[in-house]
Amino acid sequence: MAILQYREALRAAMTEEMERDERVFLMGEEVAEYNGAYKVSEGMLEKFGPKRIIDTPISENGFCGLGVGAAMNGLRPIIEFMTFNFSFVAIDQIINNAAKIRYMSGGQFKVPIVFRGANGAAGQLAATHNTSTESIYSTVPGLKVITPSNPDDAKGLLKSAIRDDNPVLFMESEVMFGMKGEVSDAEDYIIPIGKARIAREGTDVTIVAHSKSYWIAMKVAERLEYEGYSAEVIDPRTIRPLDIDTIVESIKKTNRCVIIDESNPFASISSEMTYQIQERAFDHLDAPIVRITAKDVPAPYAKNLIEYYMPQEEDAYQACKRVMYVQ
Amino acid sequence: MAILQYREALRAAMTEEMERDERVFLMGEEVAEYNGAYKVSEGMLEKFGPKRIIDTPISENGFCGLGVGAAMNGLRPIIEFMTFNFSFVAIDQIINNAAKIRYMSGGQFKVPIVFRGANGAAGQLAATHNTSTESIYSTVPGLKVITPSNPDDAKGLLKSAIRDDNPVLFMESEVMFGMKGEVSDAEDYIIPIGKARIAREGTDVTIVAHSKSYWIAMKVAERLEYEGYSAEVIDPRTIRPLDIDTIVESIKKTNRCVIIDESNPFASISSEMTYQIQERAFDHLDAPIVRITAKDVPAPYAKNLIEYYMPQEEDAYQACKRVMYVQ
Amino acid sequence: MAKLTRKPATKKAPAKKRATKSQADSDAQGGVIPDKLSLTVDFATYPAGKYSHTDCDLSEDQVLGMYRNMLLQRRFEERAAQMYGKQKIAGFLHLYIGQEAISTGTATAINIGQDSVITAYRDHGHGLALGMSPNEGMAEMFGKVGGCSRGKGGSMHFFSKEKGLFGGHGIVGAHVPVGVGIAFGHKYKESGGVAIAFYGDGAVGQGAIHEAANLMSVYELPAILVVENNQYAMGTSIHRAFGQTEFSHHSVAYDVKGAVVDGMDVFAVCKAMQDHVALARENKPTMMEIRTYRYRGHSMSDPQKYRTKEELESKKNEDPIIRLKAYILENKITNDDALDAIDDDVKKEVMASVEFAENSPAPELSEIYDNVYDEADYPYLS
Amino acid sequence: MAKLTRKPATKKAPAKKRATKSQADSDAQGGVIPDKLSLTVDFATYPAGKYSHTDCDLSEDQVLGMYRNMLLQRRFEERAAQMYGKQKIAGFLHLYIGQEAISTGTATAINIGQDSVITAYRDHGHGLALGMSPNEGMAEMFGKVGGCSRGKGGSMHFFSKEKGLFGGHGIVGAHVPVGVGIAFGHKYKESGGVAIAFYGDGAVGQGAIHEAANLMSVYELPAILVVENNQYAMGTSIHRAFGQTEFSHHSVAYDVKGAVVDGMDVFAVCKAMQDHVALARENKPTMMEIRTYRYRGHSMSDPQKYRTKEELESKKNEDPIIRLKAYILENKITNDDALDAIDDDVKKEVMASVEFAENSPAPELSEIYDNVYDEADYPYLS
Ligand SMILES: Cc1ncc(C[n+]2csc(CCOP(=O)(O)OP(=O)(O)O)c2C)c(N)n1
Ligand SMILES: Cc1ncc(C[n+]2csc(CCOP(=O)(O)OP(=O)(O)O)c2C)c(N)n1
Ligand SMILES: [Mg+2]
Ligand SMILES: [Mg+2]
Repeated sequence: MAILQYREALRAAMTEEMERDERVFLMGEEVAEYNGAYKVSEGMLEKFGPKRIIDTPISENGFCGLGVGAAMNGLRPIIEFMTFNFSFVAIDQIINNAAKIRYMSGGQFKVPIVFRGANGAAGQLAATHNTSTESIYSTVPGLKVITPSNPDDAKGLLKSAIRDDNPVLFMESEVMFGMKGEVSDAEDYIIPIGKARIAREGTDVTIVAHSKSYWIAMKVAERLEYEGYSAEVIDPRTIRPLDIDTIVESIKKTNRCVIIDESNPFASISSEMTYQIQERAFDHLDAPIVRITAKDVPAPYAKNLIEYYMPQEEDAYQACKRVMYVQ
Repeated sequence: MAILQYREALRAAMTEEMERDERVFLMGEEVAEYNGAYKVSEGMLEKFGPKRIIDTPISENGFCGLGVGAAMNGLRPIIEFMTFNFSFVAIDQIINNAAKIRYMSGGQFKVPIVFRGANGAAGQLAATHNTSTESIYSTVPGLKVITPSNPDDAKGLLKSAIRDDNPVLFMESEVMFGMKGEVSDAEDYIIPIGKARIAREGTDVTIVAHSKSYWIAMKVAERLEYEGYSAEVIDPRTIRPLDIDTIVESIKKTNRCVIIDESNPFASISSEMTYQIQERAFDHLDAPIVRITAKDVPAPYAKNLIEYYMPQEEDAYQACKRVMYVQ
Repeated sequence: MAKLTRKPATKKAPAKKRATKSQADSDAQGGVIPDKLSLTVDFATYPAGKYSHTDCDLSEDQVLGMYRNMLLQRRFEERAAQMYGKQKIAGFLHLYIGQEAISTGTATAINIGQDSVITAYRDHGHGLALGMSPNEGMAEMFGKVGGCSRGKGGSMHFFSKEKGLFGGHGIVGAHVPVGVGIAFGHKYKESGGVAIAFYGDGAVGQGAIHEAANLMSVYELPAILVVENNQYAMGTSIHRAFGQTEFSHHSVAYDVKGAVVDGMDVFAVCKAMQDHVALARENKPTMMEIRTYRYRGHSMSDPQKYRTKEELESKKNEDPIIRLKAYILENKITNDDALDAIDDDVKKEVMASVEFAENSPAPELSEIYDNVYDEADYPYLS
Repeated sequence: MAKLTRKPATKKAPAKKRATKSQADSDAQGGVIPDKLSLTVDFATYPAGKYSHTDCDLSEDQVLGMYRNMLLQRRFEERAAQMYGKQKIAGFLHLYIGQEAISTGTATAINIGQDSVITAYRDHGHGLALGMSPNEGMAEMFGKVGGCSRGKGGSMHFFSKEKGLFGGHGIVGAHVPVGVGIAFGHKYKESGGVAIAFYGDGAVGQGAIHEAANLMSVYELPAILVVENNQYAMGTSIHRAFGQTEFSHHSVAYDVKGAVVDGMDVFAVCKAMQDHVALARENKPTMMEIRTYRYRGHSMSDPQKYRTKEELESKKNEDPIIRLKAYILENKITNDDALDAIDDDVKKEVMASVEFAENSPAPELSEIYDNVYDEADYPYLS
């Protein structure tokens, strides 16, 4: 096991896949000469040259469309969004072209493309720069959506995403780029898309949390353990397709569920999980499912407000106790 | 009570509000000289002149942004999307500008603007022209989302939307434009935003359905009545804010709920309703909530496929019987 | 796939040979603002009647082939309109009638199979010109499995991987960056291919076009952006939609060459395409305006109040098929009877396509889940 | 609100007086393609050193006011950078240092209160130039309720309804259509106001700019689109991002007048703005490139490897504040001591703003729900 930063794990995944397959290239703002706005692609220009590590103008709609065309024409683009906040100017290319061209062409053209970059809140950046976009993208059939919470998943899942023959949205985190963790050094380390990870086994309550909310879940589980309660923590890792089986199996054991998700709540991942859980485990639920999310407002700038905006560990902890009826 | 087509009701609402307030104008593709792609604005150019009924180039991002700026500068734009399918090229203006500028400016600038047009599936138009966008937009704090299912609601709610001081997305239906119905001829007919309508009272099962799914719900309710079951049909009318109280009250009575929604299912309105219902009426639910939605795929062209794609009346009917355990 | 060698796709400083050159061209970086700044640009023009088939290196057989092809598009669409009336075809149906010289002129100038074409929803003409069979086309519009897109796409979504037709696209302007990406693929793979992206005058209003044009210029891609200027976007004339209606002039904003072409003369189109494809093969991207006219309404439900009958009639005099017919007869390439025989043959082919479409089965309902994802076992929600 | 009378906002056929004129300008509708087509356009230029304060109708007091204003922006941002280091300010902080002649030159040329300005996230300079108090600005960056946006917006979102600053916007390019909409509002209301939308060179890559420019041209709006060309978008030089780096030439694509201005000379900017504001007041929209340079990194975390120290140093010789100082002394408008006194005064004002920001309270947590919707009782989810 090597200890890598999250950004290093991403870089390793891209590097390995680019070495393996000449059709893979990386394109985005500042990915080449600047070494990446968040240094994810540091050194890759030097290694692969300007044909394959490509800086763009600030034209997300244009270069996402370019990526789709290149993918239709036999290449395997990795398109970096400086952050997913900026994907809204290109969302039409993702929803209407990347996701639908295979279908509309009766299967003639596949679109193997990865759109990746930081997603979710990242501190005092105010309303336009703190968006969790997974609720929006995961509603679209034809796309896959991945949200790794740690370096190991980042590496194994990004390699899978690059090899996948479908358009994949790979959502990282500005706040986690510097986070270190063990990363498998298996020769060709692949984690399958669509499989959740049981991060911690438990019997009293199931906490489901993806991306950086996962770390809140782990803290809550520790606090609960200290008090003698056993929480099972599940990181779905892939949002679409969602590994509902693993979640439901867990709830059949714990009979309770708390979801932590830093998206705005309405029609979000937590809403969807709730539908699917109650659909399959209705008789196993001993309490309503409780979600702890970002507040139902745009992200504010002020330090105290943006901290308050985020899902609170304390709220998640209280929610667990509430669903266990020990409060 | 006058009998009006849905499109006529919309036109009447716009006309009345434009007569009432000179700051209101209508802008969009083909709204003026062509009289509207779907004839919603027929005759309005003649009545109000080219200063207030304004044709645009095909530049949704541009003219939505223009609308936001005009609203910030004291006007009250109605921006027509030929259909909401085309709003994806302009979604950044809606999500990042219309919805957030009031917040980011600390309340200095309000953005009273209505984005309106046809939403949802409309037959054999294939994947890009059949999108239900309400799941995507309703996740965004700062926006309101309205989906009237009939001419009366169309009129009363559009008048409210135009008077509202927030950005409102007003989602109509290509398929319903020609539908006739009774429309109140009260002097200044206003339906408040955020209030559901109990379309039909019942005791055995609650069916929630908005926009044209509402009409499926009514048919299902009739079939059930014929068999001696009493379904309560609720049309939420407004999706954001959602009148969850009315829905929960109904479920407290019926203890069962079926949701019909022609959106793709993942992280949709039906997901959100389910979360909120189980949150507030957990102990009242005698069966899992069941949703009947569009298939989890892009919309196909072929007649048989697109018919199959849509939420099926038969499935909704069976779902009602299933949650009543009479099957 | 061709062996991939590493050549820069991005460009360093002003490596590019410039298409426009301003008179007091100062280096923006560190440059002093000149006292006078003006710009002179020449645009290539391809007027009607200027080029003969020999100017385009075409044999007489090829000319007759072009005539047949244009006629095939015309008859195919006339029949499609009829089938729409009979409700065999549904949704939107946008006819290309009047614009056939563009598709045929282009298909004649490129290497089908190697090169790529992408266009908007008004796509039947390009499909048939590239060699898609009327059977596949008609069956697609009938929503049958024999259709080019297995009935999933309909009239707006003709695709043929084999012929290099990358669609048929419904969101105005959005396919143009995709076209530039196809060109990127050609350059990256060193396939020798070029990509041509067609779009309507209305699409010029979309930001996607601007971004695509700049990207193709910056990356020096083997691409041609072609606006088929038929004067109207639905009911909006170009004069009500654009500040700059001379679309060739838009090329100035990307420093690529611009051209304007008479789209009613198939030889003008063919010559223009030959010239610009040659440039594209040297990674010199260009923009082209082809002036044309659509004789039918925007789609089947268009009352067409935005233009006068006189305008329409006067345009019909320029009909590209009638023009080519006159050219053939004038140049004695063949005689009237032979041309009539071609028409009969084409009509038969089109009738056969209707029969083919009728007989082709509708997709199985289970096919609704096919071709969403690559894997057969994707866990769809239900 | 001014009385609303009905004047067409859309335009009929070619009503507009054209800014560009091609030599063989054929009527696209029904026109014959000419044998030769070329275009010649002149762009207005505003070189450094060409205009004196009297050319701009400015009094000596006004010149000193401009000097003070530019210095205020400089000192304010120097202090902000320091406060960022002390973690009093967080998030992104983009300094305007080097570009102050643009904000000040503009503010001097417009009617503050009547006219409107909108810009990107590099917005402190425009805020202070329009008369926003340093207190409000500093407190905003501190995230305090005394901030211009009550601490909700931060550095990137300075807004002042009173001063006509419509923000401070973070999505590159997206505020430009909004700016055109503000101009639309002015015309509709017949307020006599004009709207000026500033954006960076990097924003030229966004389709939003293209759509906005065309709309302002078609509707003949009182708008000026101004690219503040500081040569870089983060680490990307204009030469790597654009086919056409002469941004004034982009105006050809919209048939509006284009100009290029030296942004290191506040009088060149002021004169250019005066001229173009006058055009805007007659509903003649224009596009302007102002060449400038940013002395600091893109934001606080920028290692700046994309430019050499020599380039940066050479640019510092053009410092707009030093230039204005030299002008003042040369023209004996005042003496060195008086200028030093201004600097001292400015420094004090900035220090006071830090104190104000420190002492201003953080928002109550309940304020998180304020100003999302108009109504106080919106039913938020929890
Ligand atoms: C983004 C978007 N906006 C609006 C539409 C609706 N629409 C379809 S075709 C069309 C007119 C396009 O005109 P033009 O580009 O000139 O092509 P033509 O129909 O003349 O071939 C419009 C507005 C659309 N499909 N996509
Ligand atoms: C749509 C979008 N894409 C990317 C970004 C990230 N970003 C912020 S500033 C910037 C560079 C902009 O450069 P320029 O327009 O030249 O303005 P300058 O910073 O030089 O003032 C980028 C890429 C963004 N904010 N919005
Ligand atoms: Mg057209
Ligand atoms: Mg810049």
